[in-house]
Amino acid sequence: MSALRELGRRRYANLAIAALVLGIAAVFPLLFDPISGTVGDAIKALAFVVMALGLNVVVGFAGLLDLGYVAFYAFGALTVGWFASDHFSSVNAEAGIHLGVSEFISSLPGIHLNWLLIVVAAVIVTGIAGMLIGLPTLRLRGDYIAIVTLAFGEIIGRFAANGDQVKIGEYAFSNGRQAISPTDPIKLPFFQEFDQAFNIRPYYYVALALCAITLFVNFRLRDSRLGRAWVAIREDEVAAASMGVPLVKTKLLAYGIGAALGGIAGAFLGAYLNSVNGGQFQFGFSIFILAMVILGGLGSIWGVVIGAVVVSVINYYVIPDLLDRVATDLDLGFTVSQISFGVFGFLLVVMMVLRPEGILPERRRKLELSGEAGSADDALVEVRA
Amino acid sequence: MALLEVSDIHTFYGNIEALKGISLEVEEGECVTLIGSNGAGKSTTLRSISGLSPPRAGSIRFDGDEIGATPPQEIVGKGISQSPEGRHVFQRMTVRENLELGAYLRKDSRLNGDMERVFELFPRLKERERQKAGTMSGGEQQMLAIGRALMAEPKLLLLDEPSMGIAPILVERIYETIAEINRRGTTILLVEQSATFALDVSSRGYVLETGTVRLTDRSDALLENPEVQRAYLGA
Amino acid sequence: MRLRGSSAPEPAGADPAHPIEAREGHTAGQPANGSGPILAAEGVTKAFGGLLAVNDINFAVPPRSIVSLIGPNGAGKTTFFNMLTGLYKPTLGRITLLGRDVTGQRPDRITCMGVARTFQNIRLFPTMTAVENVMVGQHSRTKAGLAGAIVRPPRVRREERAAREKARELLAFVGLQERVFDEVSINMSYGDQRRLEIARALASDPKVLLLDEPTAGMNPNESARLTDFMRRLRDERGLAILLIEHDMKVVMEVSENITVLDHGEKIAEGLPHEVRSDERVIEAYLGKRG
Amino acid sequence: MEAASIPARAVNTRSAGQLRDAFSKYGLIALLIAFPLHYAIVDLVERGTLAPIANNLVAGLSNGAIWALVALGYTLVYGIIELINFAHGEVFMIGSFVSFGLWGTFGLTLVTGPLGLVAGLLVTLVVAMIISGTLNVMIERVAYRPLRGAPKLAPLITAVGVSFILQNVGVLWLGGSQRGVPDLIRTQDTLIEIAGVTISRGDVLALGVTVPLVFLLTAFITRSRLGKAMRATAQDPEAARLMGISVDTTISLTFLLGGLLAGAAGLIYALYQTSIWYFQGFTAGLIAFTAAVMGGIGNLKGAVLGGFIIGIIQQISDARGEQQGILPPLGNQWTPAVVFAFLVIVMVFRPQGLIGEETREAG
Repeated sequence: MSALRELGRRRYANLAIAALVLGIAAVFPLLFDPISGTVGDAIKALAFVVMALGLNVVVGFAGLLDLGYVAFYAFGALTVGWFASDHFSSVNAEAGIHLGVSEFISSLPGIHLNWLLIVVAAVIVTGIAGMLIGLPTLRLRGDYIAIVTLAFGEIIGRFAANGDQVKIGEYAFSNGRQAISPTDPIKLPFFQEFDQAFNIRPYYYVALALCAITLFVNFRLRDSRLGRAWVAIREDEVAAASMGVPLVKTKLLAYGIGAALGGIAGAFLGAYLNSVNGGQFQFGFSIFILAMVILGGLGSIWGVVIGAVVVSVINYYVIPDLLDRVATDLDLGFTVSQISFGVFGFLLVVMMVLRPEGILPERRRKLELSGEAGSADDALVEVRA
Repeated sequence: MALLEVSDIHTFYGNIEALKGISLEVEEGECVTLIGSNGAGKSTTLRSISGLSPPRAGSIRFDGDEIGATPPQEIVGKGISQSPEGRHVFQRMTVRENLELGAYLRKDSRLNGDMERVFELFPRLKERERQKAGTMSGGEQQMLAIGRALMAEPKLLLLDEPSMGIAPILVERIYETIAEINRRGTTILLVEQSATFALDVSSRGYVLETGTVRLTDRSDALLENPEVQRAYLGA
Repeated sequence: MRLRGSSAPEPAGADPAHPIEAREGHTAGQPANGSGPILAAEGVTKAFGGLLAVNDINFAVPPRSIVSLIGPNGAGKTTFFNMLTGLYKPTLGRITLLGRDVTGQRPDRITCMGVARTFQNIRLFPTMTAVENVMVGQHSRTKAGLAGAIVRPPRVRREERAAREKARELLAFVGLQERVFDEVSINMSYGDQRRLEIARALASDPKVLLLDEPTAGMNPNESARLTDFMRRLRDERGLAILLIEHDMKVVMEVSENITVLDHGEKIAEGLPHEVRSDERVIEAYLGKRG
Repeated sequence: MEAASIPARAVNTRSAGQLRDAFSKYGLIALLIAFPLHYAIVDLVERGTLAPIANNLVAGLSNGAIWALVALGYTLVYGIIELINFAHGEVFMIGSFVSFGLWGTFGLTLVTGPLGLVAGLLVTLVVAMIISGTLNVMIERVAYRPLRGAPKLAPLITAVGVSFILQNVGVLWLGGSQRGVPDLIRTQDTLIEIAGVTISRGDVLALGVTVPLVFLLTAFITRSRLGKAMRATAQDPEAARLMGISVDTTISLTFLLGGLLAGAAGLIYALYQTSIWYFQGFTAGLIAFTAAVMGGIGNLKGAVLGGFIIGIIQQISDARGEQQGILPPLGNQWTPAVVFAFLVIVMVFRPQGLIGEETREAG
């Protein structure tokens, strides 16, 4: 039973790595000022880790290229906008609806739910949205799936951006390009309400906890019956169906989970950023997250974490602090920040052409992308077509 | 020296060895047949010669040149053209366009004459000159595939299963024409599953089995050889 | 059409001239009870555009039997297979499994109901290990869903462990060495890949096993071993096997009944020696002597 | 392309299949007709004239001419290597930018005389086409060719990457916002007016450049030796190699042609819209891709037809900013959503497009 032992070893290795990584991450904010910008960037980076791991389930595990992932960020953030602000200010005769929020917020109009309830709502909203988008899409060829998800992402982005014109009765879908603001801060049971004015570390630890949970879910899914079914579909859809794997249901689950994780991260960012701006949900953001997945290594969980951290560091530190200074010093007449998406695009191209398996490749992908896997299948067709 | 000398080639699909050391020769002006059951490596041998599936080891010499690693589009220029298995005519192009593409690499001006020659061999194609290839029957498409290969003015013509999926009456017609092409001086290497016709028109044959040459002999001898029948229908 | 031989268990009173009426009694919904066919096709036809790839085929697989489908290249055998397993939807006709109409059902549903297959060109999941491949084969026989995968309660752990053990048993059953169990399938030898594919198909506990040219690329020795193995599957596991095969030695040795297709039509059917001496079959294979 | 492998779409889904078949045949066409028809009825009922919708249609055709040129590039490339050349929209954008730059260099202004203007524009057209064409060929070399054997999603991802790189080249070139272009040909000036329906100089320009180019392209592809090689490669790459056709050269040629057309479209767009910006390629790319899919990707006629249809839809959506009839108010902030909604509908219900049967049959 060497295989089982091997599996056991791998599991302990993963646990050890996880403990080490989380331990370092837990100490990180203590090295900075409680309201340091660096910690603020790190908080966003952690939310991106959650999103990248969610997208990784769809693209990396199930092999479905989703170019409209921003839609789930949008839904998650909008859930906060709807249920944790004065957006629906006239509900309950302008007295508002309140559930598990602080005393002060309880006095405000609009719907105000505790953040944990909002996370649950976001999971439900995005999970359903993911499946609704997925259902008509999944019969299509891979590249068509990419374009249709992109189209959905753009449609939802448009709705968010022009949401002030979309009204049911007197309630608008969003505030359009005027942000829904302020949104309620996070409040957890047994904790004080989080106050960003003095200390953002609590947000950091919530984000870290979300990451830990997401990592756990990712690992569990990867090593499960469902995870195997995803790999099977990714590698040979016809064979997978012939082995009894229901294609649509299995793909939908991948979509739903990816969407839900995107929604959770969106709900977190919506609360942390204190506002939900309808204009921010653009295609570029989908690519930003995709770049993390590709850079780290499609399907590789630790790789994607690294990818998300690296891309965040590039976005929040390398480009604004290093490259922009270089550009100014060289008097180039522009800043690299202006072309940050070009930088991510460049990363995508370079990685796909030079090292398609990513920084920390997953064992399977390495085989697939090296062209060894799959070639036999096509070739044997020729022997006796 | 033979026109085509294949010596000990090993060809792989992925890590599956489809040819395990095939050697054969075709003399100028000959018509040679490769027979064998499904999966014996007949088509792969042709694909190796035409460059579509280059061998990983061994050598292929044509007209004195080594062509084992030459890409297919250059091999055509050297004088080998192939009518592939399953015909692979350009479905949405007319018969005439298909034939013109057969002569893609030729710069000379004798195309029209050659096309007339093909029409003479296959009068059916002349009738359908402006018709889309995909709308024709399997047998007509097979004629077109052979005609198209002839348009390259090959020294060596490779024919892969010209009888596959074709009604018996047409098979006879096609084989008469193959014999005629050979009589007019084109060297032919033929792969066929239905051995009788192929051995009738060829002078020599090789029997392939799981990627190796099982036996080789004169065609008439092979036709009488009980082992050939056994290879197909079991003992 | 030729009369069937007596050794193949046939539905009582099957009249080859009226196959559809003859089978009506078994398609009315009762499960097969040992005498009716497990898998049956009635007037199955598949057209691609204007081309009739398979034309009006009647065909039955009796329980605990090995029957073969042969024919020259392009005769429509694999197309027929693809209809039986749900990859293609028949243009006309009906397919029944244990008396239930499964025509045009999704492939995973058909697998779930008891039909498993291998592929002509080996379609393993290349980066999965042998054990993992077989575990995917058990997909329809295991339950763990999304919540089970994440929470992993004892029930799921047990199921997972059992699936893994069953996978190893099956791999041993098809004759794979234990050292390749955790080998990635793309790195396995050709013969081992063929065996693994059969193990993966068996993992869904099928009632009928469809093998599409299982000996392709095998040497005579390996083919002979596979022949024995098919008999074991029938005798020890009570499986019915439908075989597409070009190696006539294998076909003639192992089949109880043979159906011959040519140009999408059934040109002969019967016992091995009958088929072998059938004029039309010889013509189809060797060509008509002019 | 591999003959005997079972296409994924052959895996049949039974439920809702018939409904989808019925819808895919007639529903899409009905939907396409219903959209302008709705506004035609509104115009007739509310204003007693069909002039507004007729004007929408005319402007839609001119817009559509631009999308048709861009869509042809998608369709050509997809036909030959089955890749959605995501960066194609940016190649079109670069065509606009090059044109704008050249007008500055040549000193073309509103007061340039007609002779100078025509000469200047013709030179611009040629240069813009050549630069866009070359750019497209280079993209293929650098970003797609190394991935020829890789899984299909790999080149699609690099295509997205290239698209972003080029967008940012655009940002560096002309900044991050809309840039006005001198209205060299006085686009809006009416040339002909019949019963309230105006045909402007811009309309004539758009169709006047597009139609001859489409005919030239068609002639090249159907008649020339290289054009035949392209079609042969698209239909059966392996058989094409057996004819002696170099697949790599043919693919380069395809990208060149697509780029040439995108360059021409870029010039028309700049003249017609009188404003350009780095992001125009992204939107135009998706619109044109929708057009290509709507017509049936891989099909030249389909791309042109799809271009005109999408042009009309887009124009109507742009022009109907207030509530009319049973449809909600649209306006240009909603136009992308409207176009994408059509994209989704086409992809889901009729991925082979309106006249897609002619392309790529199985085997």
